[in-house]
Amino acid sequence: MTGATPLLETTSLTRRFGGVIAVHEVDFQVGDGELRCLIGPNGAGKSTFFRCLSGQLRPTAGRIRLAGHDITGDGPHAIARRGVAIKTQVPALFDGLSVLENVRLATWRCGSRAARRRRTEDVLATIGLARQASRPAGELPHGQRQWLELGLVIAGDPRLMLLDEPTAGMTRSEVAETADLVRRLAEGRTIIAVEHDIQFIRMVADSVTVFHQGQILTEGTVDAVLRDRAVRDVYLGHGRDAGAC
Amino acid sequence: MNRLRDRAGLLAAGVAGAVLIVVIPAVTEVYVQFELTLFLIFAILALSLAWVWGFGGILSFGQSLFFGLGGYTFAVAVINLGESTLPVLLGILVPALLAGFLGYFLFWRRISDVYLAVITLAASLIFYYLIGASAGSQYRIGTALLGGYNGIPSVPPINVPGAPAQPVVYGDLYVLTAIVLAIVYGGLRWLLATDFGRVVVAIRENEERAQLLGYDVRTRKLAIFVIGGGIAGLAGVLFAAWGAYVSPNVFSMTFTAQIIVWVLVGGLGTLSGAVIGCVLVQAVMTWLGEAKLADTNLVLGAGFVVLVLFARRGLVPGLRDLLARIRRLGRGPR
Amino acid sequence: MDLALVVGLHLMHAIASLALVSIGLAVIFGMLRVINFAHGEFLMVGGYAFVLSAGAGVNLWLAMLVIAPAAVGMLGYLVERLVIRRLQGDVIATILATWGLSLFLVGLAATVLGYHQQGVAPPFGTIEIGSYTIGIYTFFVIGITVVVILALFAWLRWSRAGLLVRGTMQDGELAAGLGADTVRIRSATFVLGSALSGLAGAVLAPLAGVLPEIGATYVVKAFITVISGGATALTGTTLAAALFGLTSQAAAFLSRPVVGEVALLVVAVVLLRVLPTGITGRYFRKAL
Amino acid sequence: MLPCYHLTRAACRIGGVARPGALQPHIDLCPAFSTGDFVTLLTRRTFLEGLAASAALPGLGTRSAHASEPIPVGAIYDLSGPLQGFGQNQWRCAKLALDQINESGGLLGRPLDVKLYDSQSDMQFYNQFANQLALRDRVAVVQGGLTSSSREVIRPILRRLETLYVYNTNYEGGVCDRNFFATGATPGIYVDLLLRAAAERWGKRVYVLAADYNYGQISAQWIRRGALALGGEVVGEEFFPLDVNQFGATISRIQAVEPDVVLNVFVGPAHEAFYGQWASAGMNQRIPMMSTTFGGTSEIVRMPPEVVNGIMVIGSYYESLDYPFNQTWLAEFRRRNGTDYGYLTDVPIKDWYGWMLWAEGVRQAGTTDREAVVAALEAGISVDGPGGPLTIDARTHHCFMNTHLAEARDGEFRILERYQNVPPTNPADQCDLQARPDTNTMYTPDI
Repeated sequence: MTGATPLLETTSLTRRFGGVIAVHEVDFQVGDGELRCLIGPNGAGKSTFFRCLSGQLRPTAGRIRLAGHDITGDGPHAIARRGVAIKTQVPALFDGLSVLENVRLATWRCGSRAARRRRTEDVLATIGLARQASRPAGELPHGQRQWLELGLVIAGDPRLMLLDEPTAGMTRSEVAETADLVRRLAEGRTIIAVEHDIQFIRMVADSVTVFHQGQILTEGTVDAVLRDRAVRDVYLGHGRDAGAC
Repeated sequence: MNRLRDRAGLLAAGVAGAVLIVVIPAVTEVYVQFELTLFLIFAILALSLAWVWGFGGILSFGQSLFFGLGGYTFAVAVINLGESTLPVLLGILVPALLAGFLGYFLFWRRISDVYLAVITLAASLIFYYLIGASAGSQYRIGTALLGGYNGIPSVPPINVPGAPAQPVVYGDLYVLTAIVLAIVYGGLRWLLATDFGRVVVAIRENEERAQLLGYDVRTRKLAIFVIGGGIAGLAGVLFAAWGAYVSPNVFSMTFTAQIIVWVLVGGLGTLSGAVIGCVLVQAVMTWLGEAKLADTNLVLGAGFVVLVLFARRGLVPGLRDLLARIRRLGRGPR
Repeated sequence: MDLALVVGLHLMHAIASLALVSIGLAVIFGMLRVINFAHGEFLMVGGYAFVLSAGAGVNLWLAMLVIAPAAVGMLGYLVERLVIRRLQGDVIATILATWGLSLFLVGLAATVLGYHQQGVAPPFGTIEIGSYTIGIYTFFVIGITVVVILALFAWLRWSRAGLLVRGTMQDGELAAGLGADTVRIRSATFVLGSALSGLAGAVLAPLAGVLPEIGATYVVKAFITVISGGATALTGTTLAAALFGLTSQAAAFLSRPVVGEVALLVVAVVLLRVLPTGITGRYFRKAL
Repeated sequence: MLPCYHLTRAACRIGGVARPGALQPHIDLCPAFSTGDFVTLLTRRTFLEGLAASAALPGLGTRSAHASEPIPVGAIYDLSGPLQGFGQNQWRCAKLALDQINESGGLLGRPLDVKLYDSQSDMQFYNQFANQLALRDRVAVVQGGLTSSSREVIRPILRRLETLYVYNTNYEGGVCDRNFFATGATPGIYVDLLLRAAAERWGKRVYVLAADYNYGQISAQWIRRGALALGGEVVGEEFFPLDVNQFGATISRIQAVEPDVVLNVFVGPAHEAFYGQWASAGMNQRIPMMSTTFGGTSEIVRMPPEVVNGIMVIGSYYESLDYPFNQTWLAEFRRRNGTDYGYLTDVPIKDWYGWMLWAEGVRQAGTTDREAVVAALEAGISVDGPGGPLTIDARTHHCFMNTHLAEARDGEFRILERYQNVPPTNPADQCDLQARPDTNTMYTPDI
């Protein structure tokens, strides 16, 4: 976990929306090859944190470094070109285009036409959508939409993958399949995933970071974090509040 | 299925092109060709908006700006130079440059939809007022008087390159315009089939995702806008040459709205729709001007409202839906 | 000194006129996100309703403050019912439909109402400010604009209906889920916007005259004003009207009228470049 | 000798069956190639048919006609769109002339067959329809157009296609073209007469409000010159774009300057807002107002008398003229058109004159052939009409006409003075089509 230079490092990263501080001076590091899960109750700032990392939001203050390069304030395309890919919470796809065209658009870094075609086929096979290749993405059922987006994320062979709730809305068996897929993808790559599903986290994560009220509450291995009293308070406390209404 | 439709579309476009370029000049009288020339010039202009708006997602109320600027640039240059080759090129280049400047101004600040529409509209109207206020002999560029709202009359025609004594007028201008339209249409189709074009379509489908895949949306939009500006400018050149005349009216709200109407009537998101919509609307307007059945505005306005109610997405998509439905009916219920 | 006062009054009048012609569009665009290209023609119909009923012997104020808004409100009801509602919020289809409507209304006015309606002279007399005279009607225009804006503001802020309208505009589905009849609310909002356009058309008719094409004079500026105002229609439009009215009149006064027109447009372009979501996209977000 | 197109050598080699693109647009002389040949080229049906028929197709205006075959004539008016306020009455007046000609047996024993087009207030339609009239309908004459831009669209086309053009609107003046006749008045004379009337009544310090438009700009130059000549001065001058309708600041400035008289040259519906604002500020009781354009679109019946009473105007025609001809003419006009047409002033009425002048030219020439008709018209033809006689000036192809000073009063124009047979403006004899028949230009008066 403590490599020479971390692949991704944020220092005092802050993002405000008017008077609300969604992300508050977060210092965060992730090492090369690591698979990290972010957890935390709704509104803890995980998605905002992600959107800052991907360049969709401009941080109010603080710095983001990727493999030593300062990428703070870069546009999303520039960050993507540095090898950061994000799977958004609600799948963002090219709905009017076919599954094949969707994936092919994501393979632009793969060089020649032939290489791109090969890569496209590989990805379709990996996400198990080869038979749906000519269907418009807009017509896919929910679970397959999630996989297709994962396919877009891996197609460019990124160094760092940001997965925002990859199992949201999935059935039990789909979650297991997805976890399997993510584990396979993780080989040789760095992944940060926002997830609620403990099952999934246990299956894939090396370590876990807990967000609370825009800040990092704690970090550690899956088991250590899940035993942490503060973490349980945060989660259970919220659960009780929710039930009270 | 998709590919089949594409191929059928391409075939239809090819046939249409051949009819326009070869058949029509052989079977029609010159005044018909003269009128058709205008429709085709407007069709080129409509294509520029169909491209910028339908594929680039840029709601430009400023296509008239590039069109008018193309016309004015050509008129001023050809009056000064006497030979049309360079003026034609300038008539494309100057609007494209302005589009580049305006695009840089707009897309690097992520201004979108209605705000972009207002900025481009305002830019067009600025030209309308400024050129409108240029009546008087002190407003001249070289030997060309700008002429205020009266415009620039007696603009020399386009000539065979290098031969100012051989003008391209009437039937020849028709053929030239038809070829230009075919090239612009074919060129845009080709562009859409390239990698660049795929990204353009991707941006229209989901701008955020395109960015997250590493595509710089701003430069793409800029390229789209510049190409659209150049095409509109070219249409403006042909317009000035066709009528030997250009006036600030081309910068007006009415004219710019007309371009939008052509595209919407034909169907946003298609290229053929822009051509069909434009020719149809212009032909109906001309016909009303000859027939004088009723107030043109009344008939045209009612027509648009009815069209929207029955084919909300325009004629070409509406027809496609209709065909698909008939085909499904033919196959019988399942 | 007198000149400064008089010029100041004219500036206020210009701002008020701009706000008044924009307010109906602001309600319709701001609340419903419908770009109504027939807005200028709604003003025109308001002017005709006023002039025709006043010509028929109806009391001037009844014609201006009741009949004209009611007539255009009714027109708005029909338009919403027959066209806008069927388009289900399809912005692009609405552009074409309202543009068609605009042409249709111009054509209708030209053929049915004709070009030769006698106008109405501005009522009231004049007052003297030093060696200058100024029409009392100028004050009336300023006054009625202020009243309309304040009333609208109060209605949105404090009434139950206003709350419903705001809720529907924020999140139609949510409001519907909470039991609001959003279809009726949208319809009512459209009618309100139309009626305000009718009122504006009538108030300005004694100064501007009525002709079938008079709408074209208003629609561009109203459009630019409302959109530059940004997301919160009422405050935004008022601020934008103040800014644009002030710059264009000041520029016209210091230089020549064409400079005033161009100044308005340049300010709009620069404004939207600096604040890409309009004035209230950035500031005054909590306003209405 | 008329300008014409001629073929290049390459085209001549294949026996005259060339594509029109091979034609030279130079306005120079080419005796070897006749008008008919050019027209043949333009109207050929197909390339092959052209081969066979090129010699057989008749040329424009030279068509030999049977005795009773109608004479096609062309009219372009803005019957819809923003300019229809002018266009509809222009057409009513033109129609009256055409009907009267046909009802009295037509011309040369042939009826007139009018091809009417609605240009919809849109310049591009002038272009389309002018070409259609010349190429398809092969009319003997085209009349119509309103704005200067419409005229400058039509004029070169009809000159090139050798079809006579008569333009019947007041305009800024200066067109000098043998193929073109203008029955409208130009501002130079109007301005001088108005300024003189103002000097007699109120004084010589003039404040000018004009449309920021060619007509307005040139009128303002005439006003400056006229005021100087009278020993007066222009104490203020403002130009308004065509859709400005806020005049508050201007009115204050006028109040500050206190001119003896305000002279306006407004154009279009937006500018009409001025009168209401002027009256609202009580100015119509304080400073006299004159206009060269007021009245053209029935303002006198559309605007309340308390707003427009007292505005002084000048023009060749008002309904209230007491010529006997006018009484019968107006009765006839109303019999055919009803009374819901507004109020006629000199803009629409000239379209009646225009057709009558041309008809008289045809009668004198005994043919509709363009050359002969032009020659006949240049002989100084005069027709009497509701506004008094109108006579062609051979040198400028513009007209002498009676001109009247009038004042708006309770929905009518009260005639104050009459000036007989006022000549067209032609400063320093810029235009002399007798001495220089090949001139084809539009002069800007050197003021």
